[in-house]
Amino acid sequence: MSNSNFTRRGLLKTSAMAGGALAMPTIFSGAAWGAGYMNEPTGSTVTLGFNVPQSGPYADEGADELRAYELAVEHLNGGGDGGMMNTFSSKALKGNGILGKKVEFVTGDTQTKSDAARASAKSMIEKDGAVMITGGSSSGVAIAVQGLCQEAGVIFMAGLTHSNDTTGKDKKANGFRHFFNGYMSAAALAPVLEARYGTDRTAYHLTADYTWGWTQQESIQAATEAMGWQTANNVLTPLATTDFSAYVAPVLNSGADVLVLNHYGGNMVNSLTSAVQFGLREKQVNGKDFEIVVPLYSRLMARGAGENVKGIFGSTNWHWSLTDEGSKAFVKSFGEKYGFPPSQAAHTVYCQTMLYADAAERAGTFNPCGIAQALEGFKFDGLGNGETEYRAEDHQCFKDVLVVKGKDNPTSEFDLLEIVEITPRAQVEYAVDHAMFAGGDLGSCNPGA
Amino acid sequence: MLGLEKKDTSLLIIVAILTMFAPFILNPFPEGSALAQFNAGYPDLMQRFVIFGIFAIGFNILFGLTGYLSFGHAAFLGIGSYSAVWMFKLLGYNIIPGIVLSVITSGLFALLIGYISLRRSGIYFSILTLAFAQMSFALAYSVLTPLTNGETGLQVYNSDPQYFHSENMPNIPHLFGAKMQGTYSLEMGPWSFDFNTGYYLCAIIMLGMFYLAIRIFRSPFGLMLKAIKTNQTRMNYTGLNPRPYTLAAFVISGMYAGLAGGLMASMDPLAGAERMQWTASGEVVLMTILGGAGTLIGPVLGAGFIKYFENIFSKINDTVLHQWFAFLPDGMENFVITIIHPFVGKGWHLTLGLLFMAVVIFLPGGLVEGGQRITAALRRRAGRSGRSGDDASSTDTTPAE
Amino acid sequence: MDVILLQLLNGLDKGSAYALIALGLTLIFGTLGVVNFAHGALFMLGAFCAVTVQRLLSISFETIDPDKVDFLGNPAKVKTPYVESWFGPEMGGAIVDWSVPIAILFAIPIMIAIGFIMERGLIKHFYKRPHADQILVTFGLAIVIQEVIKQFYGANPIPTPAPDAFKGSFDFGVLLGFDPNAVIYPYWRLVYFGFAAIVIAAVFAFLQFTTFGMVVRAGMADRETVGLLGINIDKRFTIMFGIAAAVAGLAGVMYAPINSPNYHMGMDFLVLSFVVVVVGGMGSLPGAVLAGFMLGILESFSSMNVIKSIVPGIDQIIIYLVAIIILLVRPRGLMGRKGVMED
Amino acid sequence: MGILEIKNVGKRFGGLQALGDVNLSVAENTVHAIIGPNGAGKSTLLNCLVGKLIPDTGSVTFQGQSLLGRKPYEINQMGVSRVFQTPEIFSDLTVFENVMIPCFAHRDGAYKLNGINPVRSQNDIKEMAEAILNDVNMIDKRNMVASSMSRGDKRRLEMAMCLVQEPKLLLLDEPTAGMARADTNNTIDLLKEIKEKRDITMAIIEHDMHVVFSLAERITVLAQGTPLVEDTPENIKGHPKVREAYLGEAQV
Repeated sequence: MSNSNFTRRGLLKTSAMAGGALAMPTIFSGAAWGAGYMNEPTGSTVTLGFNVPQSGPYADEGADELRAYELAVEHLNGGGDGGMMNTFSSKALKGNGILGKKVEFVTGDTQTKSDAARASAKSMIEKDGAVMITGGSSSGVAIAVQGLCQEAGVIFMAGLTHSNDTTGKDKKANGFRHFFNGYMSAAALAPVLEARYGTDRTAYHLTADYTWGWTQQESIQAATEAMGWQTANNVLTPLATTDFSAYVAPVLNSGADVLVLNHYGGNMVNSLTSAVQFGLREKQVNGKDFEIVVPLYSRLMARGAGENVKGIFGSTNWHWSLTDEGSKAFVKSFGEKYGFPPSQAAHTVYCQTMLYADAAERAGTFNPCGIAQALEGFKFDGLGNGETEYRAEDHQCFKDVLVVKGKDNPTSEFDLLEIVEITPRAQVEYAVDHAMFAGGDLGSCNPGA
Repeated sequence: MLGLEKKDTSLLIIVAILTMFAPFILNPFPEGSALAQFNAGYPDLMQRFVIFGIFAIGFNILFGLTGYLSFGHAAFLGIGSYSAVWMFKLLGYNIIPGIVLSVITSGLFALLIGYISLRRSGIYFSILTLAFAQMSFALAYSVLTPLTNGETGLQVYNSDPQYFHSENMPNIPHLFGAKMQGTYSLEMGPWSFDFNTGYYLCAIIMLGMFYLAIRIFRSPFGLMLKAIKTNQTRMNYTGLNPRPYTLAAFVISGMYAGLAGGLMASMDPLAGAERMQWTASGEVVLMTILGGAGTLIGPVLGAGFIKYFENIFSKINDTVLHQWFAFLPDGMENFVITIIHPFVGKGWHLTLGLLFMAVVIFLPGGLVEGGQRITAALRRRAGRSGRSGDDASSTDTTPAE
Repeated sequence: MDVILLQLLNGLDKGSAYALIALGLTLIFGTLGVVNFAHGALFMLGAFCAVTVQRLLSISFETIDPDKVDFLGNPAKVKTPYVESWFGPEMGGAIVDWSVPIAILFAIPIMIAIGFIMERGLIKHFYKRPHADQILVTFGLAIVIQEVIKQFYGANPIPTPAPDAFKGSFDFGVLLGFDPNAVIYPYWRLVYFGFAAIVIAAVFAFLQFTTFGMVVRAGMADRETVGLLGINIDKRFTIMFGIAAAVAGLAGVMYAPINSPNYHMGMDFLVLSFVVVVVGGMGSLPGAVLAGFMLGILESFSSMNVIKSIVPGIDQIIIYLVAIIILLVRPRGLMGRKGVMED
Repeated sequence: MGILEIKNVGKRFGGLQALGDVNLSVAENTVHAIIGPNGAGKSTLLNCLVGKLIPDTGSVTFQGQSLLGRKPYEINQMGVSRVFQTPEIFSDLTVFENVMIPCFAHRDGAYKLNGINPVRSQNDIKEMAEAILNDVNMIDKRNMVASSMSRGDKRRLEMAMCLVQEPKLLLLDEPTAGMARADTNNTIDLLKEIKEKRDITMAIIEHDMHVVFSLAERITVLAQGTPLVEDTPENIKGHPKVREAYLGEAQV
């Protein structure tokens, strides 16, 4: 397919229909369209599109992502202290922009709605000439925008998206995910839970009734059952639920001694608060202390739950208290600029920006196909997660996963989680054709022109 | 012309000119200039303007004429989108079957929901429609996932049958081979104008729908609807049963919404459940009231106004502000930016809320009334009574209740 | 049986929130004839009264503690709330701990004032305007209030715990002869239910037994006649708006420990509270309360696993389904009066 | 056998017997007035005729067909029009549009949606509307918005809207209530004129004895939900029972 489906600023664009229908006097200049790719930067700058939720329940996460993006752009353009550019194992980036072009960016508001997110991404591609779109704070939006980028022929560097589907059923050749996923969370958590709570446990699942919730629940159920746990029940809770008491109340009676909350964001805060209010954690069932598990932690959101997170296990992609060189460098430059430590969302989008820039440098082009080639199978280190690999087959990053626990004695408002274990990459890896990820088709990269 | 009165004809012609030249009108600022941020002439937003225009025109046929305030019209938009995407999945990417089916299914749903809801009036009717729409949304998001693909949104996968898809046809929505995303870009010095196939298709359909709306407004049927709005008792004692009229209006406006939904899916083949949420229904209510309920052009203006804010204001970030005010001394620059900052970018909702209030406080008839006041003022200044610019006042400006 | 009892408690608790919001909304509908889309925002403001009081009480001074380091490795600043330095750590800690109940005292005057300002500044100009205009202007106001809160407090939920004394839950089961832990219910939610009952009773008593209330009730029935009698009904309606705002605000303050407040919680409740009011019947205060509790209880029962396994997803739609059925069976909701908001 | 036959009609509202046992016959082409003190059940009776209320007992027939259980618009289609105490008109529309609506109803019936051809091209309707506006002397006000007119004009308009349907029976519910004397006289003249020009039966509920005795050919006196007497105006004037019921109210 070799036709422009989207506008490409600064280039001559044609399409059969429009060309025929509108016999306008043409005053064009520029290269022939077949030569390039979508939004090929022709001037001295290159534009990246940062598409994050700025309104709605995830606005604070979006704001933190934007901070990280701005920091990344600053570092790429040679400003600041360079952050993780100094610790990154690939040394292609020189602090002079990308491929010598100064990095500029545009921002948009996804509103955490697929429609709005796609509208915003389209405006970045069509109006602002963005060559890469990145961001997002939920899987539905990430999958929607990833699909759009595939059609449009630009690279999508996913932000915070944890659903198995993003690099499973809905994977796309132009899309890349640095963040971990539901399967990895489960695989990392299970051994820790086994060590702490034993193998003779019965779990009760509350699951957000939408795609992410289902994949998360499926993953964690499979992982815990593999080590001998029983599953008492899995109750789907409507997305719009604000008061989870009706779902939490029957838990104690069910014979279960572990409650797994497959919720994220506001749902997680509210369901966890309800569970703690009901005093579940002080109870004993089957002669064992009742426990609560939150498979995916977000530190920003966990603040909303206050003291309720204390002692509760979960997993996270990254945490600022990590002490490797990369994390330290990132926390330092982020903290000095903004006065507080970055969130995992900020970390993943910073990494994604760096990875994109580095891939462009190594490929010597912004062409999505060149970048995809450079990223596929790319092994790197120094970005805070240890040795990491972008798997070529599904564009998922494989790296260590952090198992964390709500801290009992936090020293500051940011100090909510403590790292319990760094689960090595080998333990969370899965085959490309694993049942939970099957059904997708990466397709081939689309340069859009 | 076309069976329209003179003033309606001129209104239609003005709207036609505006939509046909929209790529120029919406891109007044040269590429790369500071004000280019305010350009709205890119394909996606132009498509949205006309698609939401259709949605609002249809909503106005119900609300503006009969006064029945439906709070669930987004359900028809969503149903239209789902129908269209299913056609893409099953038959192929030609948009005709999708659009046709979207109008039919939304019409059927409107018939069912309307038949039940119209048994009540006033706020009871509003809540019934709201309840139906919220149920559709909740189910589409969760239980009906096999049909709607839930949170992710319904989309076409490579594994879908697409029985009529052939190799030489594009793999994106198209009309007999003409791709909806196809864009022809015209560079004129520093300016750049985009001519998008999908936009022109939507624009032509919107003009047709606008024409149909004028015909409905001016028809005996339209007169009956207005009569229902002012006095149902008299309707009854005039031997007229209001129910078939309101039901017809409900179904027509539901079909308009379905058409808008089908077009949305045709421009961008993904249908998400949020399209059916009450906020989406509320949005079209706001568009109509903001523009001027019961007027012909008002809803289109309202739709443009809200979509412009959503897409343009939300993208103004601090970096952009710094570019604009770079000419000011540093202290001043930061001060000005601190003042503006809460109202743009992530604060675009705030500006929108303030504008809602301002419009409804100062312009009770909506934006159309603003237009009327401006033309009246201009005319007074010019000191002559001309026929030109009479487009807004030609319509029925009675505020809706 | 124990499960049913548990969900009944849940329903009463949910219902008290619905009933309180719907009560305020109906007061405004009934007395002023205004569709107030900003009512959810008032509820949210109430919850943020609790947040604000908590923040005010925890205003701290910073001292540098050389033994500790912050996340950047610099010497850490340790915050000490002023109240702790004034009253000693124990007393001060207790004051911060009790910030939600303290907030109630602040919320009443603040919310009444907000109600007055809203009514005098904005709403009174819309009495004669079409309902559509009222919806637009109050919706605009709701967005503005919400965004202002977001500018100050951010988008994430803010924990506002109940006092320690109310932590944990009460075991009803033991009292009734069930196994321990079979029917437990958190103390604070019981407090909420009791509180709601008191507020509802107070509003009804106020309308029933005071001259003011009588005039307002007469005004609700027939505004023009009361106006003709030479009673300054407008002024009383302003006060009524203040009371409605206070009821919404109180519902919000007390709700803060149940769910951490965030800036959009008002919108989450808005649609639901409209459904409650309409199901109860426009202009009927007892109807609003009845519908609030009824829908709360039905919602709780529908989320029982037994019922969900028979009809999947029923808990997502139960409220709307019930609303449709009730409105079809009873044209004006449970206890609606004829001719209110029917055109 | 009259055009309208009311037999043994009774209606209760809770504990209140609004109508006892009403028997009434309205002869074709007459003006029949129903009078009575407040609370006598006049309006209830009227509402039972037009389908707004359904009587508990008895029957109402119009030209031999039962009216019970029919909707107001169905009864109107049978040829019964009603003028209200406060004029019920389409106040947001112009006078001309107000009249056009019953013209459409008359031509097309209740269920036809009246197509999409513009209103202005419907010449037969326009002629019909213009004719009736000429009849009631309102043709010069045709483009006024109905709500901006005087009460008398609104009444006239309402009457025009009823007449254009060429009803067989016209029910008038206190057509001069709240009117100034001059307007009242105009209305009386208008009604007389109508009666002369058309074959029409009128049933008038009225308080104002001046109106009643100027128009009515027969009068029924209703008291406490039951007809007291029915007779010609001359006989009614002197009837002792009526004087008693009205307590001197009917001093005409």
